[in-house]
Amino acid sequence: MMDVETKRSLDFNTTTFTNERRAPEDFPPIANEIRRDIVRALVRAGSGHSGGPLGSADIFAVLYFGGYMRYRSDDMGWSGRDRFVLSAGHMVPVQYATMANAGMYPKSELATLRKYGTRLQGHPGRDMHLPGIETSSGSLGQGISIAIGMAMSDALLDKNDHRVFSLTGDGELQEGSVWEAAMAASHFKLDNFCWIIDNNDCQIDGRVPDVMNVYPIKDKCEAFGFDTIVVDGHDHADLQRGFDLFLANQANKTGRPTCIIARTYMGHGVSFMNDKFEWHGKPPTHDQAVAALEELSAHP
Amino acid sequence: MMDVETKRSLDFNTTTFTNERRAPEDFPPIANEIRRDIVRALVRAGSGHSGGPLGSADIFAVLYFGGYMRYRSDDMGWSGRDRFVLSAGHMVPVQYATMANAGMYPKSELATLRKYGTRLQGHPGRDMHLPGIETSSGSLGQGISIAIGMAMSDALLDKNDHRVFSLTGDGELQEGSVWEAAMAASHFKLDNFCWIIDNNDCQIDGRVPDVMNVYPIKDKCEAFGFDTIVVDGHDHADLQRGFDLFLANQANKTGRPTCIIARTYMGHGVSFMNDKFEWHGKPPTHDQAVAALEELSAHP
Amino acid sequence: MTPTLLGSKPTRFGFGDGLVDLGERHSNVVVLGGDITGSVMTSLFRDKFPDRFFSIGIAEQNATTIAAGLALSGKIPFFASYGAFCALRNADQLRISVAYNEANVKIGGGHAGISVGPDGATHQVLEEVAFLRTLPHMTMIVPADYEEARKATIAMGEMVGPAYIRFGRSPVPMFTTADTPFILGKANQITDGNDVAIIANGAMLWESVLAAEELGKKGIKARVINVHTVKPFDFETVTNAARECGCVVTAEEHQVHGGLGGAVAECCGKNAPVPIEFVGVKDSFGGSGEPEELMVKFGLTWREIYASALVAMERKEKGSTGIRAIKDVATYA
Amino acid sequence: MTPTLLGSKPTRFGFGDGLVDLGERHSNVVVLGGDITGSVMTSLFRDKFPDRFFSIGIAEQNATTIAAGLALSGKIPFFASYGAFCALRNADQLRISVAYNEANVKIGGGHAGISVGPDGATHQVLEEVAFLRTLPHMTMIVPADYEEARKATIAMGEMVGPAYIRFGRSPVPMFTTADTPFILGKANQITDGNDVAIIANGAMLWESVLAAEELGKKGIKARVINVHTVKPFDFETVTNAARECGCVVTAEEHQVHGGLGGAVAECCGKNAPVPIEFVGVKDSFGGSGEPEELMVKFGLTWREIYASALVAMERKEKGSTGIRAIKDVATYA
Ligand SMILES: Cc1ncc(C[n+]2csc(CCOP(=O)(O)OP(=O)(O)O)c2C)c(N)n1
Ligand SMILES: Cc1ncc(C[n+]2csc(CCOP(=O)(O)OP(=O)(O)O)c2C)c(N)n1
Ligand SMILES: [Mg+2]
Ligand SMILES: [Mg+2]
Repeated sequence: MMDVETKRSLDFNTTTFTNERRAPEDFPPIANEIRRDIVRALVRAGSGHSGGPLGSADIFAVLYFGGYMRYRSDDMGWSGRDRFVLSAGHMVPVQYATMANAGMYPKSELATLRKYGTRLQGHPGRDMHLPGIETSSGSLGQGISIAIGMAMSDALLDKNDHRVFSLTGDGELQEGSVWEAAMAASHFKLDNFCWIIDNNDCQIDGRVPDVMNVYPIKDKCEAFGFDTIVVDGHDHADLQRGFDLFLANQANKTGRPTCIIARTYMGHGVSFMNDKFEWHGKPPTHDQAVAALEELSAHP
Repeated sequence: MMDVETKRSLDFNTTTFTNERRAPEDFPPIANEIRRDIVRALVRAGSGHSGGPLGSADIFAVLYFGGYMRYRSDDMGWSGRDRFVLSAGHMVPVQYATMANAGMYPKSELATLRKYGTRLQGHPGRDMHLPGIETSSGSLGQGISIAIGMAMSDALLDKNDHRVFSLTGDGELQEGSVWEAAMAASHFKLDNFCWIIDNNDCQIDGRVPDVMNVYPIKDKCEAFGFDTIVVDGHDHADLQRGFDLFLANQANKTGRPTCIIARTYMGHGVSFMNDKFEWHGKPPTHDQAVAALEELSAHP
Repeated sequence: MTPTLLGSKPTRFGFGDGLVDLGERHSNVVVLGGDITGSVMTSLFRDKFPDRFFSIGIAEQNATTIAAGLALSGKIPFFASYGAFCALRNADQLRISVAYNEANVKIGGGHAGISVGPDGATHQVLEEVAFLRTLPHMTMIVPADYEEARKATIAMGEMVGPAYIRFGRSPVPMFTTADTPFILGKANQITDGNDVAIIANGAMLWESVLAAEELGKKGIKARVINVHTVKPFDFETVTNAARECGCVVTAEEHQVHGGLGGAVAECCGKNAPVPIEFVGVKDSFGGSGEPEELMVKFGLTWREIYASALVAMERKEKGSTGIRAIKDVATYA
Repeated sequence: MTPTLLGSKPTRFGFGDGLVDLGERHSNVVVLGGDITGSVMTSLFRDKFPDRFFSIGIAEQNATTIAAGLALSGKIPFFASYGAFCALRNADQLRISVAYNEANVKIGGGHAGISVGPDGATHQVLEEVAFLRTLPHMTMIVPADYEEARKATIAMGEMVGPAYIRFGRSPVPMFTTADTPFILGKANQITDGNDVAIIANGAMLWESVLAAEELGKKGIKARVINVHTVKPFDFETVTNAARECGCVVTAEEHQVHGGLGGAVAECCGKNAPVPIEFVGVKDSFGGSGEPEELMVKFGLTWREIYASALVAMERKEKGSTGIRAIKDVATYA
């Protein structure tokens, strides 16, 4: 464990975490370290998205470090790996931070986020060949379809037991192509596919129901054929319950894709950002970053 | 009333019908005349879509001749008119036939369908300035959004009581943009908007659930905020029930758009076409047209 | 050396047959259907390899992006629909998920051009070559006849990277054979000549041959070039033709803006500025009618190519730079 | 007669301010939001005319087609988003529901070009000018500075028919004033000269002025032309420039294929075949970084324009047709 000074520091440390079945109480330190690395990377970048990444850090902690997604940090090209596709490409700082904390590449590289020549592009760029970034994304609504193509490849062609995860935002649900994707997932009975919705109720222009109401989300996902569960996206046990449902769907060959609607708060973990849509696309200033790290380090 | 010879003839007659509140039993002769004109136009064209147009003739009979859609055949530019947008542009032969039977333009012009220089393009072309064709369509999923733009113009800007109707196919529901449109209709509380789904369970490549399953349609429409009713699309009383629901939604300012799911059979009225997806995009041969007219003329 | 006419068939048949051939050669070739598998001929593949065919329904965005996912998992996915829908309804997907990803996705775009006939303007795509040509990493092919379409389909399946093939609905004359060389990115010279270069592809290729024949009767030797691959563009063959002939006519079943004509104009501006005349659709939408009627109406026959060749030659002869008389500014075509 | 530098501002500010002005003048101007109203500046209109602003969310297809419906009902709808999403995600809708319908729809496409900066390639659209140029009935504008963007926005709102304006995220130099004439479809000559024509628009206009200044130091007089309207294209001004200067450089923040350079090449091929050099992005995607770093990396500065002008002039002087030496075939740029 790190001392408080290390945690609070604006510099990146070298801590990494393993990926295994865990008790719920094991996740907070991981999620907090992901959050700190998001803050550290963004303040250096001077631009980028704080709100979605911070709010979804708990989801990423459970997905990457709870034994649900199978990968080998020391063999990223492993053909047996499960795949994760970030459909909400703008949220990529949380994925970069998570991957660094999984030891997939040096944490220090987080300092290059959004900088000229970096592998850590503002939106995921496959042209950068950063292992773990399976595809480019950033145009909303496309990633989930790519993930479904991968899940079809696994389940229907290669007939292996790989899992495919994809995370979309809730504003992203306004894109019709998301519903094309959802329809296909259930049509093809992809019980190896797990859709996670970061339901923070925020998007750039305001609250989701004000910008374009996507509710009732659960009814929509069910009508499109998903086995749908709503969880508290900051409660690690609840998130585990969601991913366990997915594992059961796949293990029991139910033929039903799983949808986890994770209720989150944008910017969660940093009180002055919490539940504020204004933080969708802003980085913290230096002083805000210091305050955020302070707050995040007071927790486990 | 026409004699049987006139009905059976491959030539167009000059019968037209008025638009008024009717008893259910008044519709069959109208629907059958629309069907005959579809057959007459298509056999001359030598290409075009038989299945959808024949199957939806009852919907068009009730919509255009049952007093639901308000228009003036002798003043088609009337600014007080209600609007109909055919989102499933390939089904336009039924709209052309209906419009001719409403006296909106000479029936004889149906003989020019799909011919060089015609106003009756293979898919609706606004560049042809045929009154009653409010917009071009033919790329699936676009018409319904145009209709919603019109409904917004009426309800939210001009604040008049105009009605806007749009018909989509059921295969068309596979287009994600349809769900973008649906989401917006309920978001903007467009109780002046009526969406009709021609649910014939057929599309070009086969049965809808085989090509890409869109069911449960009703759950989807409800989850997207529509007041949804399923009717027998060949039962005129049932169709009236659907349109009456819409009128009530508008009159009572419920703020809920209406969706009428009309269960139909592709090619209905011509037994050798009935419920056969192979008839989606084919015209009858001369002999088939003669047989079809024979059968359609045996009815009222 | 006018090529021999060998009958006629739609280029889409070549796509369908090529795809079956590919499917036999490569077990990782898969096909996605967009509810028009019969008219774009992917039904042949479906019937032969049902396990490698997936019907996606009427959802071109999803089909394109699913194809990207399949490609990133090592498959060679083909998705075919009408060009209006599989080059434009999915344009953002083609840009990000296919081209930027350098995903090994293959698109077959049917119902190209106004020769589609009675379906009318919405179904007659005339814009997609210009768009696809702008996408980095994209290969863009416009075959001229059945056999070339068949070969092109196999070639695009066997190269690595995003590729698009454009084909038509109506029969077009056949004149290439199994022996005609076909190399992606390498234009084929069809007739010899140094008086005027006629640079064409797709349905306009045979019209160009007819125009050359007619020009021959006047003693004019036209060099007809088949630019079947619009991207990567064969700068060398086109540059040399422009240099050696001194004037150019382009002919395509597409808007005169931005497509093959645009590529030729850019190449000539860069390498060999010579007078160019453009045959194509002049900034308008199509319409219903029989294919032949429409080709005449929109000026897509050998006659326009012939007339344009005479204009181009006149411009070449008038002045060394082929500049039109001052005050005589032509807009398009 | 180099124009005076008047500070700098993003062109998107001109769009936002122009829209408010339009809203004041015309009560049927309405605006649709695509969840980025702040960055494309439609938030100004929203705050001033909340009753005429509708948030459509992240649904560019729907917003475009709803706009068509509003237009067919007599409104003048503007929809703005990033160009990657409001020119391509909705390309089929633009083609059928907007252009083919001749619907009075106005699109504002932001985040154009690589000067977007750190967001990276997905958000840096470099292809849309080529596509929009192919659409019949479409007007396509690329303003060069704040004031021109403001005027262009008003002009597009007051003309009848589909129109698209392209604007950028980062500040660009201001040099046009309230008095500078702005007529849709009429290019503006910025500097006088007969040695080389530099034809540019958008963010590359000021770079062209700088290049001309630098050329001036060598005694070379460059004629800089601002083609703010790419469609309808000003054939006359460009043709005369090519004729009188004898060689051309084009400069745009777009792929070198099919955009302004393509339009100029087509015009020259048709009217005045002269050597052309193309400055633009050379068939690649963008990337993250600061706008200035990226402009240098992708060769979008006055330096490339300057160097290209020298090459173009050398080609002009070498031979009457400016043909590159045989074997020296340049591909793009
Ligand atoms: C197709 C497309 N349209 C618009 C955008 C611009 N954009 C980026 S993020 C975003 C908001 C997304 O909202 P949500 O999915 O809820 O993510 P959150 O704000 O919660 O992070 C928008 C509109 C985009 N990236 N892609
Ligand atoms: C965007 C788009 N994709 C594909 C097509 C080709 N197409 C025309 S009709 C049709 C089938 C439509 O099915 P449905 O809506 O059920 O109509 P029906 O067959 O019942 O008449 C298809 C795929 C099209 N017109 N537009
Ligand atoms: Mg959100
Ligand atoms: Mg159907």
